[in-house]
Amino acid sequence: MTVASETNEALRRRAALQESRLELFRRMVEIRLVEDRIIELFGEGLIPGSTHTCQGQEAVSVAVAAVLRPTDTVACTYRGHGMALALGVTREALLGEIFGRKIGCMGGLGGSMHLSDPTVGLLPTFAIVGAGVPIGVGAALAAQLQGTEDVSVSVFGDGATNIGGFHEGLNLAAVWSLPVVFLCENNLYGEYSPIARTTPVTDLAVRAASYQMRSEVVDGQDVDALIDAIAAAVARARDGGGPTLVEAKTYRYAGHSRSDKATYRPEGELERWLQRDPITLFKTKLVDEGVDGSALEAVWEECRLQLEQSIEAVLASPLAEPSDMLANVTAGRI
Amino acid sequence: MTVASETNEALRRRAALQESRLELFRRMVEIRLVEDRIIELFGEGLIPGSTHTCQGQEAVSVAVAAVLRPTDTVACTYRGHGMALALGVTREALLGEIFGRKIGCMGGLGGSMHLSDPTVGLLPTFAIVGAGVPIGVGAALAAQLQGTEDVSVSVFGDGATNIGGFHEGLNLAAVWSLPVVFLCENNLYGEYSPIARTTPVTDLAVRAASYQMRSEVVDGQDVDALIDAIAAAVARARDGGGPTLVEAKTYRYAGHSRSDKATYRPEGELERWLQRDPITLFKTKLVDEGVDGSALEAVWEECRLQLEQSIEAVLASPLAEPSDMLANVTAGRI
Amino acid sequence: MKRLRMNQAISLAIAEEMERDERIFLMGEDVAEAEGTFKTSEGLLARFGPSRVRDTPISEMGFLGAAVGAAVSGMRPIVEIMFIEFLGVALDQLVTEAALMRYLSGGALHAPLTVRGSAGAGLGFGCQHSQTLERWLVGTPGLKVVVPSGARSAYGLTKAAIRDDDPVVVLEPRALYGRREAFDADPDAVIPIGVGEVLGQGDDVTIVALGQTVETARSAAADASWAADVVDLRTIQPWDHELVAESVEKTGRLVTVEENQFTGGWGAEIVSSIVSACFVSLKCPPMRLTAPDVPVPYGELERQYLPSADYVRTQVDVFVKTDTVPSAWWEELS
Amino acid sequence: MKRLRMNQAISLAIAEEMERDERIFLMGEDVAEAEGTFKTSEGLLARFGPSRVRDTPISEMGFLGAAVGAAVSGMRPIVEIMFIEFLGVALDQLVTEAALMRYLSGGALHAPLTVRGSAGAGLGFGCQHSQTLERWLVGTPGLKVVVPSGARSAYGLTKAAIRDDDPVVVLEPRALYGRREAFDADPDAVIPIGVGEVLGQGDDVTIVALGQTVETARSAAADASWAADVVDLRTIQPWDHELVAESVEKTGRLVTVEENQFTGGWGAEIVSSIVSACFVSLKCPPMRLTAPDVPVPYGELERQYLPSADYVRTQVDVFVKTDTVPSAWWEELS
Ligand SMILES: Cc1ncc(C[n+]2csc(CCOP(=O)(O)OP(=O)(O)O)c2C)c(N)n1
Ligand SMILES: Cc1ncc(C[n+]2csc(CCOP(=O)(O)OP(=O)(O)O)c2C)c(N)n1
Ligand SMILES: [Mg+2]
Ligand SMILES: [Mg+2]
Repeated sequence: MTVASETNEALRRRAALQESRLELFRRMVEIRLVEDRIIELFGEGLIPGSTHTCQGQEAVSVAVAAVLRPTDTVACTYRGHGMALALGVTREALLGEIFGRKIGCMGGLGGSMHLSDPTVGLLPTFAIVGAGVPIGVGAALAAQLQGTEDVSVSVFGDGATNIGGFHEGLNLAAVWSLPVVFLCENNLYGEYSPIARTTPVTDLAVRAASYQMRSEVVDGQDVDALIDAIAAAVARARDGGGPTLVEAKTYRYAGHSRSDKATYRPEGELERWLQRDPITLFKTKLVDEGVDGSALEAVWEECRLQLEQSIEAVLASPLAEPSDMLANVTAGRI
Repeated sequence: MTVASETNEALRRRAALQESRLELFRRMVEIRLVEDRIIELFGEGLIPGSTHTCQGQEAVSVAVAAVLRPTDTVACTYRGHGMALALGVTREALLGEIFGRKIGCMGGLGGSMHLSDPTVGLLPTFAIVGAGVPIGVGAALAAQLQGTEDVSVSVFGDGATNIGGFHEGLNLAAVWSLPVVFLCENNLYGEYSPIARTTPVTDLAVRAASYQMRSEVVDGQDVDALIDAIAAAVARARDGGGPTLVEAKTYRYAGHSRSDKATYRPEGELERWLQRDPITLFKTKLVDEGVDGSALEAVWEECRLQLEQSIEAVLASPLAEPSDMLANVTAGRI
Repeated sequence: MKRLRMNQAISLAIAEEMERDERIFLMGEDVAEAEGTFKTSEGLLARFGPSRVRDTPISEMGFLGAAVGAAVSGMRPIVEIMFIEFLGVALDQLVTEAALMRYLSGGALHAPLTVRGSAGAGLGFGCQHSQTLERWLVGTPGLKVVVPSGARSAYGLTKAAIRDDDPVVVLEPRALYGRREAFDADPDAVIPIGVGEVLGQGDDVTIVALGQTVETARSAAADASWAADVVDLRTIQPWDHELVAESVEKTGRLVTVEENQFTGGWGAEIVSSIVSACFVSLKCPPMRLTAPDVPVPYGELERQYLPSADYVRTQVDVFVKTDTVPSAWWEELS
Repeated sequence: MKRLRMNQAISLAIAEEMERDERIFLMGEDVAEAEGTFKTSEGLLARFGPSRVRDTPISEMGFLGAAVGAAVSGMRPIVEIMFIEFLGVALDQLVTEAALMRYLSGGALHAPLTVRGSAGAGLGFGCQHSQTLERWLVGTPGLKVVVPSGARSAYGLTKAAIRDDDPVVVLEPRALYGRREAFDADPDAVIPIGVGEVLGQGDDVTIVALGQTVETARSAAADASWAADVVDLRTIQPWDHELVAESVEKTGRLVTVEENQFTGGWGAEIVSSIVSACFVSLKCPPMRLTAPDVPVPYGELERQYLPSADYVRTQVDVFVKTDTVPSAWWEELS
């Protein structure tokens, strides 16, 4: 929003993703590569703090981006790189943020957990579990009050369904029949805890019944299934049909965060999920649809190259400066 | 707990209520009369602050008291006079508190919303909606850890089922299979708001499904039905069968609090509920069981007399003093 | 000139602002049909309809969060927190989310949100419904906090809060809702945030007061043997350093009159800054007149707890005469 | 003598106390299987089993509330709040419930509860995971707050917190978890709550520090042209007034070194009290060295944000030489 060309680039990337299935595939690959590379960069000690990557969950992000209009709103979590890239945020804006550069989403003052770009509907990603749920509800309330047809999507994890804000947000959305979709990425773990240790139900979608809300469980590794489920929920919300809780069954390949080696996973679990890798599944589908397999293979190399170029560009760009921290606290300057 | 004779009196009153159905009836009458009188006293400007009375809901309080052991725990709300009296708290301890006397439950420093007596299991009543739900869960956790067979009961209103603490408390109790009963007094209003304005479901018991928890809806005006439902839930909890959500359908005859004239109620609603007055229903039953009707009639007058004596005794007793407020903040003195 | 109760002045300010700007809406528990527990939204539902004046479920986290979401989406919500203590179940949404929206988005978003809550002692509501709690808020980067001292300043500060482009909390002294004050209700009589006011002039001492202690300080000064600048701070974050410093440069003596406990009270902030700024002008150490470090007691004792005009007068008498700080009443007791 | 990292010292203290007293148990997110996000419960699950070392759902309100309930029911819970910011979704249970249990029950109950949370900046976690937030807690009647400055004081203060009969919050500077310190780990080397410690002696100035700024202050003092009493406050509520006052009586100069923002920082409390107590001994106004009034920035800028040893040394140089307070670095910038 600050840099006009940036803005255009994010909107262009968003449009591109919506225009072709190849681009949808490309974006998933981009997300995967960016996440893998971020883990490496952190591993090399080049970046302070922590990071939460989403390898294995790419289908959910691109499905949301494929369905929503740029004026729709997404309230997402600290595990937000994939969602940001899918919605249109550039690699430079994401990596710039992580590297503390002025071109970062928030000028390099926030780091990995804090991305945003209102021009493509991305609210600041929420680092407090559950915080984004009522805030997404509020974006939907604004749409209802303003009489726009915009929809809001709150994205959160399985673990977040045990926090008070989830309950209060869903209840409010239901009682006011707001245009919001609650999208739970059930990746089976909240940090290091398997869901069964913290949650007495397996299908989180059942919780919608507490609010007489519609719900759906969907395969989170299948882009098309996701697009269908999210599109149906979004369309209903746009038409005044109220909120829906969509639960996407998915899996994160990496640990919870930078320092997590994920040793708590039962043997074979990761491997089973890798067999249903969302990128591979989508590739197979595209090939079945007649897309040239070698073109799809080439996408990986193209993306890798672009990523390295982006990293170079970011590292060559100016760092955030001390005086930057005094801006954007309130309307004036500190 | 501070005054030994007090303690004995509360335990004695508790035992009495459990020993005879006439005493159960008497206690309901006592609660009704105390509440009516409190409203009068507030109306005369004799008492500062606010108060929340429970006329119409007496059956729930005495049913809980009839089922629980004194070592069981009750986490109740600001609408707690009835529960306190039912559990055994004396009229003097209750009225003393409201009148700011040293003999009050908390030495006259707290007022109507803040009652407690650990000797009969009453935790400090909670003035923050929902706060008592997780705290009741904690009392159950203590029982589980200590290996006692004690049970904890969290009592709250319909409105409280929309707050985060309710959700988190129930989830925790379910996942740890704790000996706790969640007892919702659904009196159809949260302050001045009818439940339909704030809650998209009519039977709040359905919310138990979010936690794979058992639930039951029970007639809150029928003492025996309540005793059965609560006893079953308590027995299951004692036996290690985990938590239950019990929803008692009831009604408060008075306004939400001192200043509320309850003009928001639809015409005829109060009158319909009065026809199912819990005290009258129980009286009819007792008469059917062979109890002498005129003895039951006499109970009203006996209770009225005792109440006036209690008020006199309270008004003749010493007020809390400035130095009292410096005690009980931490282990030492301020 | 109008002569209004403080709650009427608040209703009027909200009504005029809602008239002026369609993006403004009000939500909270029982603010619509019941017109607010303290009648601070009188006539608003009738005038603006249920879409802009909304009753909420008992879900502070939910509706405060929804307000944050609506605020960053182009609306200007006003949220009522019935008793400011209830922020304890929702603080995250205010201090960790709303206050940071501008910062987290690199300036692309902002949250023009007004949070109004009743605050303080004096009505006999006991320890969980009588606190001011500005200490939970002051010091939060991105947040402003104002405190009216009567109908006039409530009118002007409420308008300022609503018009501000960042989140502003209005702590309304609940003991003052029913008090009348005559004032010029010019629709643009906005009281700028961050600007205090000197009421009465005097060379002997500067007395800084806030909310309901403004009247206490004025009464104390009215019959005193000394002459004081009585400063109504009006905004506590950011507070009017210049005004206080200027006065202290003149008088050489600083007193704060606070209704909160000594520890953690706002007076410490004022004293610590002013001592730095005015060290050489100070004739004696500053004096803070506060309540003792105990929970707010109920009933009669509440009057003892709060600093009274008599107490302030007596303490300042000694202070001005001896240039030393006399001990507080509770130090004599314990 | 042991040489341990601070997180190991905490694990050891907890283990020894759990060994000593069966009523103690630990709960929090990922404290059991994962041994704590910051490895502060190493070995505890293996040693004490899953009943006394419990992983919780992401439900801060729920499990903190459960701890309160267990504490008043005869247990001595330790609760870990992974990042102290998460208290924002649960503050009510700590400050409005736990802290008041003794008071609300007229002394019949008490809540021997330890709440441990990681706090503060230095690890690059960004603005929602880097605050100290003692301002949410200090001033709450009934609550104590301690802050270790390394392995030794973490060991002694954790024990003191666990043994205390009232709720105590331990704010663990997360930047120090990995730092080693050699100390005498006598199982009864409890550091009494409310007692500070003078590290190094000097006549020119008293420097009061807390948590990670203790090391900052010591380093600054190590190579300086002035000689300082460096006070490690250790407890921030109730803080050691006598110790600080005695030192200031000697040196005539007071400096606080705080990692928090200026406004709302704990230094204001110290300054305001000490100015009253030591007015005539003060050679100059006290100086508070703090961070600027902005959110904690990420990455490189975090180093600028926190007062460094160099910064402290330079500022104190000027302060001692001129007896005036030099401007802060950010005042030069803006
Ligand atoms: C209120 C709060 N509690 C705890 C945390 C720490 N935390 C960050 S992520 C996380 C796990 C969340 O799990 P889930 O909701 O399943 O999302 P996932 O990380 O799997 O995407 C936790 C406990 C937090 N950020 N906020
Ligand atoms: C967190 C919180 N929000 C709001 C309130 C104000 N309040 C007190 S009672 C009440 C209504 C509660 O309704 P319900 O749970 O149905 O109980 P009832 O009063 O009908 O027994 C409200 C909103 C409060 N005490 N705490
Ligand atoms: Mg998860
Ligand atoms: Mg109700």
